[in-house]
Amino acid sequence: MIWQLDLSILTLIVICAFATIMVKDLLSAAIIFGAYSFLMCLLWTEMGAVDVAFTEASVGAGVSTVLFIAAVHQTTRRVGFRKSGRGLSKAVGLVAALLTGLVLVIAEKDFPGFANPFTPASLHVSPYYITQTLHDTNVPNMVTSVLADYRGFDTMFETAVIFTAGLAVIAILRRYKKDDRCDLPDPHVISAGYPDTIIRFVARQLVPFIQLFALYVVAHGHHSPGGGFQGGVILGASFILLAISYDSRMIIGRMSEKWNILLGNIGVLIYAGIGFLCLLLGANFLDYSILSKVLPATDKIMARSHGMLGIETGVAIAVMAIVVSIYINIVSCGKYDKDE
Amino acid sequence: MESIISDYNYWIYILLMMIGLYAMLAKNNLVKKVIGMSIFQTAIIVFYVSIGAKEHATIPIIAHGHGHGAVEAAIDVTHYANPLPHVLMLTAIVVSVGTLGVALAICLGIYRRYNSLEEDEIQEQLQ
Amino acid sequence: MSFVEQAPVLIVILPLLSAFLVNMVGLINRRYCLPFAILGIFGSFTASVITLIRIMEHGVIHYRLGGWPPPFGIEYVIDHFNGLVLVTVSFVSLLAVIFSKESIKQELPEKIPQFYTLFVLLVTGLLGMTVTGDAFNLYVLLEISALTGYALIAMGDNKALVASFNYVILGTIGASFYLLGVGHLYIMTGSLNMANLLTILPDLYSLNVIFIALLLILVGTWIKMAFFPMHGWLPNAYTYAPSAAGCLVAPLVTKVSVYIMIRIMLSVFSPLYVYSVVGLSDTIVWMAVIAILSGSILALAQTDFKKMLTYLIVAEVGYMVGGAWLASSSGLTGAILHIVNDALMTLCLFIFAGIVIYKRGGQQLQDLAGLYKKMPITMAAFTVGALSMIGVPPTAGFFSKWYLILGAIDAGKYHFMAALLVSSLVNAILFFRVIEIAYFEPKVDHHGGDSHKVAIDEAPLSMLVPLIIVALSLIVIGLYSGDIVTNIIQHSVPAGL
Amino acid sequence: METITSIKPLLAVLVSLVAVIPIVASGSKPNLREAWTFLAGIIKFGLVVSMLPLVLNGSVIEYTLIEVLPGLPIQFRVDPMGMLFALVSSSLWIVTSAYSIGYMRGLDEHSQTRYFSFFAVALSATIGVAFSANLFTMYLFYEMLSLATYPLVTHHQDDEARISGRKYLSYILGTSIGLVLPAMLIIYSLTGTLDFAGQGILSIGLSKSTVTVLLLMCVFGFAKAGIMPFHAWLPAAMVAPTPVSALLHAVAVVKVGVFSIFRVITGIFGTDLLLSLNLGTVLCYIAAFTILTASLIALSQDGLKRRLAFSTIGQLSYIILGASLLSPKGQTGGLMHIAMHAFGKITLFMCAGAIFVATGKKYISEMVGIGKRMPVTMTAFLIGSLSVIGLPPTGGFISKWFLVLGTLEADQITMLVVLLGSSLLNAAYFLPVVYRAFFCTPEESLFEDKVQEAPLWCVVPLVLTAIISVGLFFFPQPFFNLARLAIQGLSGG
Repeated sequence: MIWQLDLSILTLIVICAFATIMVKDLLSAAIIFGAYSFLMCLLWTEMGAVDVAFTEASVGAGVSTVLFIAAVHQTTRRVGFRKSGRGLSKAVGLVAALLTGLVLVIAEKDFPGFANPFTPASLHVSPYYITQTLHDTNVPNMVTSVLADYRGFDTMFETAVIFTAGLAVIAILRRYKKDDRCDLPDPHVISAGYPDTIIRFVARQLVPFIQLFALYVVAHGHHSPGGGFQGGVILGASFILLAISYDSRMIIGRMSEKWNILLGNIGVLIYAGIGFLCLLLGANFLDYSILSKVLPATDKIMARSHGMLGIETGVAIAVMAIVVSIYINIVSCGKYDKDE
Repeated sequence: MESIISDYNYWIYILLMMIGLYAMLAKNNLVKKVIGMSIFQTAIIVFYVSIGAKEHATIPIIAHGHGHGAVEAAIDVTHYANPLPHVLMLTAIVVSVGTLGVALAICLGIYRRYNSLEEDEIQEQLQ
Repeated sequence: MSFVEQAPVLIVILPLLSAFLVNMVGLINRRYCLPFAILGIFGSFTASVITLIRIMEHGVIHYRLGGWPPPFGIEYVIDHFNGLVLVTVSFVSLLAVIFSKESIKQELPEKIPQFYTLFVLLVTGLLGMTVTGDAFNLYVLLEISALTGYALIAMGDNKALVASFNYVILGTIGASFYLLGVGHLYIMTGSLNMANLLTILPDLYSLNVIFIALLLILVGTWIKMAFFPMHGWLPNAYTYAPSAAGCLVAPLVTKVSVYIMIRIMLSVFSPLYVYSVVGLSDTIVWMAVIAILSGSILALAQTDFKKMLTYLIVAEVGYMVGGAWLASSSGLTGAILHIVNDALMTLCLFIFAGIVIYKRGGQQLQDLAGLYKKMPITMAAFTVGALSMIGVPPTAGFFSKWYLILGAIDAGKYHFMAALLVSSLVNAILFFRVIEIAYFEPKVDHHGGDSHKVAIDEAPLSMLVPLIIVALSLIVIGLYSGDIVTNIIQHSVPAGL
Repeated sequence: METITSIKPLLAVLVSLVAVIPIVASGSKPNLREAWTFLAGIIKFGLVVSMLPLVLNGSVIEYTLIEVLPGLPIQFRVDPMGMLFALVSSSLWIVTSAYSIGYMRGLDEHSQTRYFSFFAVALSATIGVAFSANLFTMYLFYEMLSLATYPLVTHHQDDEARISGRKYLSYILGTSIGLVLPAMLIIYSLTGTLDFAGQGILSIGLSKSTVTVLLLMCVFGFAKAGIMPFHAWLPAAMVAPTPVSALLHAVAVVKVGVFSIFRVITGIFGTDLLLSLNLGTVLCYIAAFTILTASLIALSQDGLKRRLAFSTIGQLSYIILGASLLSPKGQTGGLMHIAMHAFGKITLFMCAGAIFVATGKKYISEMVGIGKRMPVTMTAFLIGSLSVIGLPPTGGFISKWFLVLGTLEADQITMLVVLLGSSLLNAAYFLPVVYRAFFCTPEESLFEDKVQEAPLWCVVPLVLTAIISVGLFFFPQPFFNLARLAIQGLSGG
């Protein structure tokens, strides 16, 4: 850890946060927010949280920014001035923020020092993971082993959260009938952008490599930063890239809504299903070691490792499908181009 | 100097938290509120990841060469960053992107019906 | 695998699995969605009941997920308290899902698969929050229930979207405060397991940071349960939600948040800490008094029936928070009993509102006119729910109020007792206003004789049956509240109080 | 004193509740429906009477239904005091049912099925109050009665009924939730029990102010007793059909109120405690105020039913006065007055209803000369009046006699004056009605020759109750013995 670096990144982060809140153009705000996320990603790396950094890069700097831009594209860039009640809500916001800040500062006084290796958090519970991960699971990346095994139950619901979000977006935005009750202007049709041959060509060539890399991230998550979630997001991003450079119709043509939903379900079901399989085999839910009964030539430790690989695959499939689905719904405002 | 640095990380998270909270409550534009929400959530991530940081520690992946079960005894706990907060924050990031998606979807829905993203204009139309 | 042994995890897993099945069969034919949803929730209900019976026989159940011992892995801990809440949550969800059949066909015919998937996921989230013994796992499920809640509410009409957006913002603040509070505990202890935290924390009670962690978690749960003055999001969100969603969200979300608050108070911090070391009791009981009074008064001002109910929820939350903070065993008993009773009462009233919307197409008070003639059974069930809200024996609402008031007397907090009584009186005014409208209008001839008859026009059975069941259960639970308290709740109330 | 466990009290309570089902089911066949009502009434009366010998032998019948709260069951106990009240209510239900048939059919009222159903529920609640073994059970049935009578009071479903219904509920529910409920909880919190015990449960060394506050909360909280200033619901509730006024507002509802106060004074506070704190006198003055004021107001009322209502308010306070005298004779008189007043007042109400059915007249000023057209009814009216005034040869005399003895025994001369004074007032507002009905010149008479007595269903019941009123003067034993036993139980236990 290099404290000078830490300090400068943090300073930049605060500047970005201020800017993105203050700037009057929503598109700029979205872009600055992308930069903010990217700086965050650097900060994580600098603090040794490589998996978090990886996720932040793909989700925060990547997908979130795309979603913001898509949303701004569908609505407006303008930020108006509040006409009424400006003072009150500002006061409420200010008081709440200051109060929270004050309370947190008081709490901060009692914190053990930053980066101290002998804090309670570093001495209780977590040493077990560091020392036992190889012994218990044969997975050197302890983030993966904690994520997918020790606290695998959290992760299952984490996947369920993203699935829920995808479904929620469909539930809120999707319009099936051509003539729905809303009489406001139809959303901008994003496919009507001007065709740029160079961009399309480059994107097309890139996609296979991106996807290959994504698969590597999924498969190699045991040994290096990455795993199902990051891989899934990258896979999804590859489709989004196509959708941006061509049009969303092209993606809907390849990954129809039904398929998307089905993949999302299957992904989470793989996860929950493996857990349930453990239960059927007589162990507790998500206790992969019992899988050694059905997997050929595996002992209990390797069974855990394989179990994790299985659920990572499920996560990747689900996340990919859901990320694409969220993007398409937001960018088409729920009215898929295909329907028209 | 060290103590200032140690505070610095926590100061910043508090500052980000305040910025986010202020934006969520005081901003008039819905997308700005959503951005505030994202900043608010990342502030918490800063807090957690800072808990996991250790001086002179490396990333929480055991270096290659440590064979299966052979050299556990040699693993020095202070040598690796605390992996637990990282795991928790992976989940938190996913949650925040999920919330972001839903919030933006609602924003779009609102815009289509009220043709505005400004809170006061929407309230006017509601009455 | 033994169903009984695995029941604790099946409570959560069965609805989770059924959510995906519902979604997938919805791609084939949306008529298949409902049976799978019912199946999943029914399985969960069965598992909850089995678990509760096992607890009553053998005591607290621990279940290690993934086989990892706590505090390294996640653990389910089910004692009498959350056993009871689990049965309540799954029972209410079961009735709500049966009710939803016709209502959702009318209100959201195109989005049936999405609706039921989100519905079952919300149930999963609520059950998961209740069953877990891990502070962070609770957060994840909190977010599942929050996201599904946002979406279910946003599926309502145009106003619902705006309400839902406010809910997203405030709900996120609430969940984040909870997470931040857990973070403060984690930085000081290194643990996320509730039981583990309970043993570590006493050494740290003197530190400010522990108090602030408690404060953050409290504020987080208060926002989630719409404790006055953090209730701003609730009335609109629950009023404009689709009626089938309202039947699930309104009875359960606030109640589960109350459960979380009490769970954190008792099982992470200790009664000693929350009641004695930090001097918050007085302040919070006063806040509860204000919540009860404001909720009641705001409810009086409404002409929209559903909105009136939502303000009553705000008042009822005040009951439970106040009861939990009275620092007396009767008060805590009352708060816990009220979680169960209020869930059922709210369900009863929201199903009734749903039926009115289904039949009359509106939710204003005036839409209820003349209903006693047209829907006598519906109105009878509604009357039971209303009496329970007022607190007339032998309905369930009376008994929780009994314990709450007793707790207030024991703790010497007479202002809380007064608030409860005032709220009962306001409820009496509110509901008799409703009953009066339904009983009197439209005008009938005085001396028309029995020949003057209005054709009875009840709602479909799938709506009526859940309503009748919940109304009956209000009476049955009322009559057996003595047993519930001695056999279940007493075991959860710390002895030292 | 022997305690017998028997399910009979529960059956007595439930029989009319269960009868609602066949009543509703046979709603389209009025004759069958009324047959059910009669059947239930007779079974109920039979059950009550079957327990009478045991009670007169000094036994107590108990039945515990379910323990709803720890140490606080829904429990029935039949003792002389409860028996007395149950006997009055259940016997008068049969009479009123018959009268209801005549009245409701005579006026072709709507929603008769609903009417008879809620009437049955109200009776269940009344018997429930009579047989309650503890304050909690009593509160439960008290509230049940409040709610069951709402549809009866507002039977006409017009604007007047709506306003009266509001007034009725706000007084009754407001006081029971606002005063009785907290008082009950405080007592429970202090003593850990709510059982009615012979000498009360509160003699645990509480301060005088605590006891005073609790006592006032209870006395005013049971607003069905019509103690001023919580009396206004009673005249308002007179918009109900007359049988409702007759049974509920002369017997069941109002007597439930005074009975509850009686129970609380004797069973919760205990005579000795109140004597030692000298709180009886306070109650006496409250009752005396109500007696005199109500009688004075009654003088100025022209509506016959309203005049009866104010008379009821005054008479109810006689009973409270009897209880508050805290002397055996006074309390015996109070208890007996529950029965004596019931028979007298129900006769008067039924007469008012019969006049309305036959002529459509509601006001006293319109009734000049009616005695010549409806001699039977008006004779019954005279007997009822005498009973309420407390003149021989009617039952009212007996109870008033004991009340007077009670004032002497308790050395409350002021109260003696109040009693005598109010008797004069009673006479002043009743006798002119009778006088004008019979004694007027043919020119003054406001009635044509064709005006007839009301239908037989109406007339027979009121004649019956009038006869009983007279009969009670000569044979007061059943009620007198019960009252005596009840009071003995208090001092002996």
